[in-house]
Amino acid sequence: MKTLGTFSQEMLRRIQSGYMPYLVSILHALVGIYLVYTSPRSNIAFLIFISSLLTLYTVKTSAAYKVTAGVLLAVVVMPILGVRNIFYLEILFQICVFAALALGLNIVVGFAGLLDLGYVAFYAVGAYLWAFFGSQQYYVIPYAPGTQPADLPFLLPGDMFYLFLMLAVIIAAVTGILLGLPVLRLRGDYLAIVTLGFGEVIRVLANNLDKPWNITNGPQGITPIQRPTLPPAVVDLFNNTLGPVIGHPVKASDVYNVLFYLMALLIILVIILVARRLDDSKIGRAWTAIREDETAAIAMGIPLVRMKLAAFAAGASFAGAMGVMFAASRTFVSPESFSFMQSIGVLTMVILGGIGSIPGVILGAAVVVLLNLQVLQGLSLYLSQLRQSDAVIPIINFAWKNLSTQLDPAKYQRLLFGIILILMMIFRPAGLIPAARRQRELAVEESGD
Amino acid sequence: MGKRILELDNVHSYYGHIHALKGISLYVEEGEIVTMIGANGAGKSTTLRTISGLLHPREGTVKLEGEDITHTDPHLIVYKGVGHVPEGRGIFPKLTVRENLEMGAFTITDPNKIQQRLEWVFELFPRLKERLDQYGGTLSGGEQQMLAIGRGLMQHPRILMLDEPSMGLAPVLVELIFDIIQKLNKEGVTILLVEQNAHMALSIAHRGYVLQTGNIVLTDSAEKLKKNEMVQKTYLGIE
Amino acid sequence: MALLETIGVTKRFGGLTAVMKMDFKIEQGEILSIIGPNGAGKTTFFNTLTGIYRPEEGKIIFNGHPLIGLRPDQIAALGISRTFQNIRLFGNMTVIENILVGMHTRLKQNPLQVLLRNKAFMEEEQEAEARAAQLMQYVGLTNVGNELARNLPYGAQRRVEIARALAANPTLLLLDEPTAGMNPQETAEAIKLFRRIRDEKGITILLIEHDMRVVMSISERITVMDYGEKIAEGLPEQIRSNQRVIEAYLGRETVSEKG
Amino acid sequence: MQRFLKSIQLRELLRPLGQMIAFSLGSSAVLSLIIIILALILDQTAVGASTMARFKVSLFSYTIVNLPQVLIDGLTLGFVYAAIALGYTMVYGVLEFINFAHSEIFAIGAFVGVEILIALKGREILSTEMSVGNAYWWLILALLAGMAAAGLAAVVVERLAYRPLRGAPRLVPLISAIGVSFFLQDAIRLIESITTGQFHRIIPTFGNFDQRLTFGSMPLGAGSISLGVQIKSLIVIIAAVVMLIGLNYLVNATKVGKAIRAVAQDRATASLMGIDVNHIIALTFLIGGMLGGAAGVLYALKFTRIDPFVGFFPGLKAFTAAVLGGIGNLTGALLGGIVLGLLETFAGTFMSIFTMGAAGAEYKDIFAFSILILVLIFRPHGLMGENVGQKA
Amino acid sequence: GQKPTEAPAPATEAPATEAPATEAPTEPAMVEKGTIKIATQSPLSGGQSSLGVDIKNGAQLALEQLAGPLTEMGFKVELAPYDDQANPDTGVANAKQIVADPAVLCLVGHLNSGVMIPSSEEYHNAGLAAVSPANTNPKVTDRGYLEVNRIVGRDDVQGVVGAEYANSLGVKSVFIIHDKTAYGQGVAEFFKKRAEELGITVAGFEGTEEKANFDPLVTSILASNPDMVYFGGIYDQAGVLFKQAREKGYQGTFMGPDGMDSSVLAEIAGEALVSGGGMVYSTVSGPASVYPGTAKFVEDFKAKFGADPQPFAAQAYDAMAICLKAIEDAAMAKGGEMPTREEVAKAIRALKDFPGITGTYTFNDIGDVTSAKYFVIKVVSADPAKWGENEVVQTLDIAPPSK
Ligand SMILES: Nc1ncnc2c1ncn2[C@@H]1O[C@H](COP(=O)(O)OP(=O)(O)OP(=O)(O)O)[C@@H](O)[C@H]1O
Ligand SMILES: Nc1ncnc2c1ncn2[C@@H]1O[C@H](COP(=O)(O)OP(=O)(O)OP(=O)(O)O)[C@@H](O)[C@H]1O
Ligand SMILES: [Mg+2]
Ligand SMILES: [Mg+2]
Repeated sequence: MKTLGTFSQEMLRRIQSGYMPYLVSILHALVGIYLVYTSPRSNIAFLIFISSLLTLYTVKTSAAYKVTAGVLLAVVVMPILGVRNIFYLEILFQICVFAALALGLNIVVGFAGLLDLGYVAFYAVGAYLWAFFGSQQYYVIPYAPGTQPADLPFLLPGDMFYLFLMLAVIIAAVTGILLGLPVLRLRGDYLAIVTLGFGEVIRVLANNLDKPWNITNGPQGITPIQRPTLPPAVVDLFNNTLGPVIGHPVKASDVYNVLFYLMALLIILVIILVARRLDDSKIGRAWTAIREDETAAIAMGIPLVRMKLAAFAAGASFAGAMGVMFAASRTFVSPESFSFMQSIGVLTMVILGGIGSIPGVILGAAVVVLLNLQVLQGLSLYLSQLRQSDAVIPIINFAWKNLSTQLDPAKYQRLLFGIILILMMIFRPAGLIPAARRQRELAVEESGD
Repeated sequence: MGKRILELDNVHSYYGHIHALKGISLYVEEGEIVTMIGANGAGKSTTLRTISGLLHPREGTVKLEGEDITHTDPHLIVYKGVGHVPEGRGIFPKLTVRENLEMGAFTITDPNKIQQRLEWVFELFPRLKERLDQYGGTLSGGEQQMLAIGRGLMQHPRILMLDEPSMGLAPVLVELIFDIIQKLNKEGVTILLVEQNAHMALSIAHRGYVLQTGNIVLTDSAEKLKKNEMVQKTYLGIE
Repeated sequence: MALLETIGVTKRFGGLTAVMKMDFKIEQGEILSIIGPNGAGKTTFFNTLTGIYRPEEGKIIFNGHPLIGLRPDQIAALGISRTFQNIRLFGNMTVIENILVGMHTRLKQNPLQVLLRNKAFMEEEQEAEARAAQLMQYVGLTNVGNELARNLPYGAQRRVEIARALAANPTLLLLDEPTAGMNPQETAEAIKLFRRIRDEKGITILLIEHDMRVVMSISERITVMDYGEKIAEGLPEQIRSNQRVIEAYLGRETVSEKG
Repeated sequence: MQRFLKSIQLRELLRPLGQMIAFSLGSSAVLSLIIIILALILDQTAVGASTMARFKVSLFSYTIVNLPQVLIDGLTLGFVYAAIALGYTMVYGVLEFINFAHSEIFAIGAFVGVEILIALKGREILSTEMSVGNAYWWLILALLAGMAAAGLAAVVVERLAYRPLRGAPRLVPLISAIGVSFFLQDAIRLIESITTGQFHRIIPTFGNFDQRLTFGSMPLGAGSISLGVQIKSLIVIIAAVVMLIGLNYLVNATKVGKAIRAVAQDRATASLMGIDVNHIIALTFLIGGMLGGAAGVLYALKFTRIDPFVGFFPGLKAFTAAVLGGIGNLTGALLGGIVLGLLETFAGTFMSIFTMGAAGAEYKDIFAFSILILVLIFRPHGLMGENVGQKA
Repeated sequence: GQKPTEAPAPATEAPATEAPATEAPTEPAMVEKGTIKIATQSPLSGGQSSLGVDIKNGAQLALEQLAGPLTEMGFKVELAPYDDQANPDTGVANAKQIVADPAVLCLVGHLNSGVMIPSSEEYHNAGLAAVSPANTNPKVTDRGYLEVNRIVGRDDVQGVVGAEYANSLGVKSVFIIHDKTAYGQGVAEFFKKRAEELGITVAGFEGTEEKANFDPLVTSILASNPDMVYFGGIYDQAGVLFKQAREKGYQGTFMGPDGMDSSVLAEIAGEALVSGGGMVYSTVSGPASVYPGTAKFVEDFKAKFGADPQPFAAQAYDAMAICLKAIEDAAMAKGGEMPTREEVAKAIRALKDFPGITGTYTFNDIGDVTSAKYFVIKVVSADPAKWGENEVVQTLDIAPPSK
């Protein structure tokens, strides 16, 4: 047991020294790319490929190499592989969207220690902002949902999207402040329940503001929502330059997917930058102090409410921007996307990944999205295939066919997800990539026996 | 004196990676007052926490009357007659003063006995009686200290471990506390006392241990310790 | 004009009057102690000065500013720093970080600078860190800058608290039982430190203590409280021999022994 | 001395009862007054006119006529919330974390109770014609079974999913609880669908629980509105009252109760008092779970249909009630429940009329949350909560 | 993950057991021509899974029973069930995964219009035909995509049917409640519109997400004492509402759309459905007497899955049947070769009077059923076991509103 431990440690040490890290990370990426390229619909191939980013993150190499390789993978390789199979692109896009949300929430929960259970409310604000102005909804106001005439004009041109991306940042931040002003005096779980309530309020409003004036179109949702224009030349360019690699002609919709993916990536970069800089300044220190001991913090001259508002507003603003992205990429919004479970999902990503840790939170988002959309779904599909085949479970000689449909694994994804959450919390309570600070905290707490 | 009622043998305790006790061996005989002195962070409180089971050592044994209690849960150790008035007082902030005291008597079932003790504590600390229905958390620092000691007295243990009982108390009360300790001891309670006020601690104790960074560096009778040069300089403030 | 003056400050908790009509003055550059039996209302008085409690009656004037109604952070920004009776460090922050938090009101960086990381910001941060290191040294801490505050021994934590309070460049420093839990040697060092703070930095110090060696050796004046009221005020010698103080607080033996 | 002790304990029994009556009457009176004044004011406006047009009565008389039934309904709902909130409060009080899995514990109780009743109905032991006395016995049996199952489930959950996390940062058990919640939802679903092929259940009709006791009617326009309360609502109220009194007694007047509170505040010190911390925490979960289970069965009785997700919304509401009343405070949970129940019912009934249809029952939750926020602004620790933290 | 290169199934693969063994003119022609997958998307987990799972089950049953002709042609036909979690994000991601799999030629799905609308953008982009068994929201087909079809009526029609029937009953006032879903509110809006046109007083129009406690609504209902209460939504909510309303003394008639069509409604509401003015509902799927296939379906379904089918299960069966038939037609047209997605999509639109178990289907140019049959059905017994005996009180043939 012990020798095995030392052996693996030794291996790790070797991998982490000299040229090995470069070799390992390049090899991993290449194998991933090869696999995805040759079997473009295999889940495993994709997982191998995407985890090469994680390898890249963990190996000990120069920062310049990491950045170059990371950019290469994310900005060049991913879109190409993604256009070959747009499902991959969708997963990448969702990872980016949720990573951005999780990073925003991380500012609120991780940095400032304010438990916000209604975070998607701000996401909804952004989404509905563009949904309203970027669709025909303005002209639908006098009609009950579903009864409006066809062929209404659009209120604004699709290129206003970029303006609204900025605008959403401000409006979501203002919403955050408006909510925060009355409630940020509350401590701990009081705040949690109030934010939860606020999340519900926004969703219920979205669901109900179809009368007396039809602003949100109620449960029917708003569609179509415009996207920024995409000159046909871009599609042609895409086809001409990348056609041979991709293997099939690319449609405008695919290029849109790439566009949104890259935009989401860009927003994430901005968020990371902002989050890190905030954390590493007097603002970040004030947040940590508030998290630790409010009374002591205020006695040190830290204005509690103002600092909390800042955290709320910062977190909210990113969610707002992502909301606009979401509305434009889906061309459809409805209240169902902003349920309480979504807030919980984002919170789960934050804590699973490592609260307060930026790389951790991103990894958390990736893991949850992959689990949800790829791993568990894929497993279910595979089992369902087995059931339709003549395969038998070896040793016990049980035909898959005879498995009760009630045991259909597709139905029990949440059960698995629940178990994964519990186990993760028990065995990695500080998350997948713990923040340096939490690591220190836990190291001591563990011994509490 | 009597038999060794408490015995630590080569005890190593950790907080995570911090090695707080590095092989502590000590004993307490029945009916003794033993004091531990030492600089900040020497490991005095950790020793008490290890004895009362709040912290389990990674190495070494703790024995109570010959019985190994190294890995026994704290509440069981309490039932074996070991009381611990912890550092930082450990007042239940949202229990009233009365309830805090009653918690001290958790192991006692006879209501009459509880009542008797309660009255005794009130006699010692009339201030607590004035504050009977106030929440523990709103007491002043010194009042909390009285409450913590009072609660320890309610337990009526055979061995009472006190962690800096004089901290934050007004001079009059400091004297009172040391009087009480002596009185208890005369009634047969064995005392293990951690104090910064080494002067007073050594003047009532029979024996003493000096701790430094997790090790015992000196042990002797209280009188001799009092005359020890190093002790005088560091712990008695005599230059 | 006095640096800090309170007139008739009264703080009640339900039926209990913890501080009763306190009239109190401290001059610029003084070291002054408040003593009194347990539960006399000393800490509560500190809490009213720093805005944690709002007194029911009375006025508090600091440097010409009325303090009543201000929030604690506003009062801190005006130049009153404090330590706590039960140490309240940010346990999961490092020592340096704790001290940097103490500088909060003195740092000028605004959010825009934080986001842009311009030269002014970088310079200020570097300066702040250098100053934090200096302060650590000043209170006698070495090599613990990157330790988590809560892993430090008690005495060291007290020092960090003082360093954190000093980081704000206060005019008035309030210390609540700063030497509790220290052994005589450490106490002696602490006394020296307090003197230096006053002498070198010109910071006025108001101190609550139960350790008579500290009180008598350092205070220029002493105020005695009992049951929320000021019962005596004066020079150390006057207080030491004040009959009422002896009865309520000092106890006869202490006086005879140390006197 | 003996008599002294006894009188204290009697007080602990009577106090919550008195509080309950006071709260019920008080909040009813306050809300009624507000709504009546509103009605009087709005009567002069377009709102009054539209009411006149629709119901042929003035807004004021419309309000007055409906008010008694609204109060009855609101109080019933309030007691349902209170019953669930008690379990939340119990666990929150000790571990200081929101036990998201409480909704599922609640669902387990409901399912076990209902399954037993269905089985009994299947054996034709239960029927609509059976003697009333017997019906009650069987109901109590189902209630006890639901409590036992839910209590056990709560203890197991604590042992497996929360105990290993003691001492971890606050949010960690929260996520674990969410995991447990997902797990249990699907586990219930799995078991139910394997055994019965579907996973919603409907409580069988038996006894006279659905019967409505009417005590008069109020004239409204041409017709009239009968005033009454269902027997099952009465059962819910009585059970909630018994639960509250029992729990209050346990927590405030017994040694175990004090131990529970001590563990809640400081586990290490509690163990120094001789309290077995693990034991007490398990006990707390047992009690909390049993309360949840009982609430589940009562909920099924009152609202007929259950599924594995049944606990979610009542759970949220109950938690809101607990926060409204002052989290961790038992009487607060009751008061919060009553206030929330009344508010919701008032909003659901009158909002539509008072806004001339612009905003109706769909806004009742928003309304309740807004009130919650308002209350918390003025009383940051809830209606009954006290601010006792560590002093500076 | 799946194996990218699945070994071809053994050549001795027996014909599907369901298919009667009366074929076999060209026995050795059983060469493997490839796998055809038909995907389903519906919520298999979470709160709406009881409906979602039975959509999958209905489709699965159809695939097992009706894939015979395709397997005879030498295709391997597989079901690929996806869980959309009633969440648009998941639905769209799944949709992308589905369209990326070239073996998928048709899709049966979505329960929620909120998921269907964004997901079908993907189907449209990829040319994959989708047949919806449950989405009644007009927007689903109003975009005019070739690939998007549905076999259920549109909200705008069902609501109208309901209002017409109410009028024929002589209803003077109605209180309308809906469940704040795209489906429920959609139907209710159209019911309201038509009722107002017919001169019926709308005494109230309220939405609620409440599932258990309808006391406040019942109070409002009783205050206005309407002749009819119309509920736009699904039976599980409706049952509780009807029961509570009756218990408080409401004596009028209840009505609702096809979301009411479940024996569970009787289980929940019991006597409330037959006392007072009783209960009627409109539906596009007629009872056993009209469509004999339904009875057999219910029987088979129960035998296989151990419980009665939920609403939309039978529609899912038909949606799958339509997929299979269209693929078969397209393959035939190509001489037994694997058809393209586009060919399948066109084949669906080319179907004429396809005999399903819930109706006879022909699609118009936007994917709605031309002239769907609508029924109004009266509940005759409080006993859930007698749900199948409910009586058709009105039958209407209504074409969807032309765009
Ligand atoms: N909870 C804790 N987490 C981490 N380290 C701790 C903890 N408690 C104590 N330590 C460390 O263990 C060592 C011994 O501490 P201990 O509290 O036993 O000292 P002490 O002798 O009681 O000192 P003091 O006089 O300050 O009370 C110190 O280095 C201290 O920093
Ligand atoms: N929040 C409160 N509620 C009720 N009583 C309080 C509260 N805070 C303090 N008290 C009471 O007010 C009195 C004064 O307390 P304070 O903490 O000011 O005393 P102190 O002089 O600092 O005593 P010590 O020397 O013991 O620290 C005490 O009797 C205490 O019990
Ligand atoms: Mg100590
Ligand atoms: Mg004090």
